[in-house]
Amino acid sequence: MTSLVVNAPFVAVAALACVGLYIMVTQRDLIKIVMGVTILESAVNLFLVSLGYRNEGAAPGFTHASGTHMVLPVPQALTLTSIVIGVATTALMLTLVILIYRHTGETDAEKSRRVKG
Amino acid sequence: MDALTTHAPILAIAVPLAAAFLTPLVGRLGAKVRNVFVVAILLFVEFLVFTVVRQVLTAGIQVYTLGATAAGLAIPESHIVPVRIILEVDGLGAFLGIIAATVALSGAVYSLSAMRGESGQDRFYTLLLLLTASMLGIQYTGDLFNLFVFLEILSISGAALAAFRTRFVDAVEGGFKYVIVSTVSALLVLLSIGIFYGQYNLLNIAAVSDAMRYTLLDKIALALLIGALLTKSGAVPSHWWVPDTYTPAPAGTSPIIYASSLTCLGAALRIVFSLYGVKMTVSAVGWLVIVAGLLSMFIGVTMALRQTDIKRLMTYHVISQEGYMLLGFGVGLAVLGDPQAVAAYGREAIAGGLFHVLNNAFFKGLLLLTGEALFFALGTRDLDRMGGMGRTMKWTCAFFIIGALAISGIPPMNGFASKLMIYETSYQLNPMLAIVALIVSIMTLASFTKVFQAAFTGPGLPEYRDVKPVPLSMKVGMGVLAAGTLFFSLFPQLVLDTIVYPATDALLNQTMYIGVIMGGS
Amino acid sequence: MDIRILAFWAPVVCLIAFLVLIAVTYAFRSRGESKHKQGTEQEKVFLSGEDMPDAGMRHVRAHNIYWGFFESLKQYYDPLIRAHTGIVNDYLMWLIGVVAIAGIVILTAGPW
Amino acid sequence: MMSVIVRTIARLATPPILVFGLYVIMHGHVTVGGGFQGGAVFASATALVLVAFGSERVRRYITVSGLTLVSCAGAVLFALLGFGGMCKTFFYNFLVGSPLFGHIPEYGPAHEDIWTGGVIAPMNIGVALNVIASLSAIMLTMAVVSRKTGDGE
Repeated sequence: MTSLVVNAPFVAVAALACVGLYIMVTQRDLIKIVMGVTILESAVNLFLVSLGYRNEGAAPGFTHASGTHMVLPVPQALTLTSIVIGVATTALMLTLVILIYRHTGETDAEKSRRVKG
Repeated sequence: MDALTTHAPILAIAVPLAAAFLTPLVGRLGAKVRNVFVVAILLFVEFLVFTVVRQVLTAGIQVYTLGATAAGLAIPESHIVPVRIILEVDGLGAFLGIIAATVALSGAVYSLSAMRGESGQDRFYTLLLLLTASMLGIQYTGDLFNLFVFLEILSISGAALAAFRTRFVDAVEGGFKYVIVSTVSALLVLLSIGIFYGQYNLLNIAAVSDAMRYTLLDKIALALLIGALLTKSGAVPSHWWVPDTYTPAPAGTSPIIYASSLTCLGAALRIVFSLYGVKMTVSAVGWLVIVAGLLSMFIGVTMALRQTDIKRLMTYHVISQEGYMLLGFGVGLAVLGDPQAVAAYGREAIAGGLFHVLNNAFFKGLLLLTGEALFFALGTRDLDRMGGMGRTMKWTCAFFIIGALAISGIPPMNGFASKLMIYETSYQLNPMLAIVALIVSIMTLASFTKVFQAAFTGPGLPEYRDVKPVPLSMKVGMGVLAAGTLFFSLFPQLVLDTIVYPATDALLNQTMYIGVIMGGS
Repeated sequence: MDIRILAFWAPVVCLIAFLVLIAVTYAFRSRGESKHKQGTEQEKVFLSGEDMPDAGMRHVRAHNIYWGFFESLKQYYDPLIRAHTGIVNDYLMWLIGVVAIAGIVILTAGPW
Repeated sequence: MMSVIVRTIARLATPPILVFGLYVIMHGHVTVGGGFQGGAVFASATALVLVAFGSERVRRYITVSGLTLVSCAGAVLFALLGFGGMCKTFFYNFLVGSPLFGHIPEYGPAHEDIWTGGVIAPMNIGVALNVIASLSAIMLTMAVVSRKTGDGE
């Protein structure tokens, strides 16, 4: 039972990653592809945050912390950085989708495609 | 001067990064001021990169610690945090740094007049400087997470540059495909970094390498890293984004995006040689890389032969030449566990691959620039509509001939020297490898003959009667790369001894890379 | 560690050989017919007495080059071109495929 | 432009959001938070105002070029603080011991002392400026772009 509780975040990570990859491969709508990338990104972020959990460690804030053992907040910092980068990539992807829509009037990956071969 | 030498690694990253954000502010003073500013910054970066190279060659691996009281204190005195965020520049990082800085400089100079008339030039130079900073960051960093951050900066700025001319639908599409593929591969890299942190509580490359036990999770992380970084460097069978993205890239950016692909290849080398090294099953990984290399070579060149879009044709050669590099590295990797074979041909194979990286950054960048120059002058990239341009665009034609001879491996040129090293060494592993490589080389020559015939020879076409030669700054940009190509052609042994062999030995000497940070050995 | 494959490769010698060859070629060329006159009928291409076609018609365009090569290798090229769909989903599928192949190879490979 | 209910709520909610964003930014080095988190909270007010009052009205007060300037200024401030540590190494915390954010807290739970953290607090401000400006610029651009696309249909 405890192993299930401990591993629950990792199961969620695997599920989210599979959902993200499935969407990216099967869905032809560009917006949905962007959504798939974002879901994969949340899976990775969840993975990093779950790695940061330490038993009986206190949050590393210098006010009103209980106990003296504080968690080294490296995974949290990584997650935050990755979220910031995610915002930038998502913004860029959505901008490009808008531009593709303006040029072709389509958001379908196959119909909006202009170059191949 | 002494302080400059100490701080050179971080300055090479921080100066273009800060300048990128200063560019819009400087741009308010006028376009001329901004252009001078950008070129001055890139010249300074070039100077810093060569300072780093000199330091690495004379004093060994350079370690620079961020936020410590002295640059060498990688491991904190209190031991609360395992290893600080560091930059660790070895021969490979210094070697690839030269490529990044030089190509960025020539690309920026080329863009000065090629971008004239485009809107939003401030943003263009911001992105260009960001791309430069991220390339140098990937090569100089000694920290896995910084590698990911710089990889993402590289993806974002590269995609935004590729899609910069938003009035063309193919530019937008190419940028979109690039950002999607590179974001997903960067996320896979981040996933494997998470796996390392979960196992070892470390993010430093040397420290993780020291603690590496090659468990099941490490194997999965290796697969993720190899898959993601090979995709980013454009190897078959996930090369699809390369032609779509490079073809519409504006002005002088296609060589810089190419240099960024080579940077990702450098990151893959760092992972495979410095992080895993002999702890993994090197023969399996080596043959994986060899097969990817052969496929890249052959499929790349056969697809290139068919293209009628001049830049698209050249970008398929990007894939094909990537195959040569991978073949060299794969041969070196496959025999990494056997010191005798490494001494006999493994080291030469890796050196050949690295020399080919250097040569390609120059002559392939030059070819991409000539393709863009034709587009600039004629307004089309379609080879079917070109002809007789050798009559009006003499400089472009000369630069094209230099690049085409070099890439096809015609004897006096540098392409021949590096390909010769790859043939000789891969022949010793398996003769079939060298035969495929030779056939691909012939087809490369054939496809560039096709470009030369279609674009430069023939009678002067009436529709292009008043085409003018390209402006001076574009000639200077191409000239820098052409001069580099000719220099490497005439003095291959000098170049090999000065920078290529140190980079090779840095890759092969994993204990040194670890020992500099972790002490001992 | 001191085996140098490029040790016998001397590009300067090669270059000098090329220059000598060019000089010899030029010497032969200068011994040729010197009665050629600029701006007369001699400059025109002789096409069995036909008039020379326009510049656009004379130039062999890019898609004609190596036509036979592609025609004979149709069986190789057709699937290859079809694989280059240009759809971003396929790109991602191949990316996952590459990771999967790498994973299978690395996981199944024994030590050494 | 949304209905009067939305606009009233937006008018009421915006000041607390801004204050909370500023709190998260300014206390980033002592409690949970920081420049990006606070900046994102702050910029969410921009999103609220954009949705409630429409991009046309917002554009009268803030422009994308002005936001670019602010964002660059934030990035330059951050970079300058990094370069400031170059007397030792890049990013060296040169403000420790100085009266400006220079107090050194004891190890373990401590009272709130906002004047700790050295360069981290000013860096948070730089990051926050950058994040606020760039997020707002992105939202403003997207709002304007999607409006134009809507008109074209």
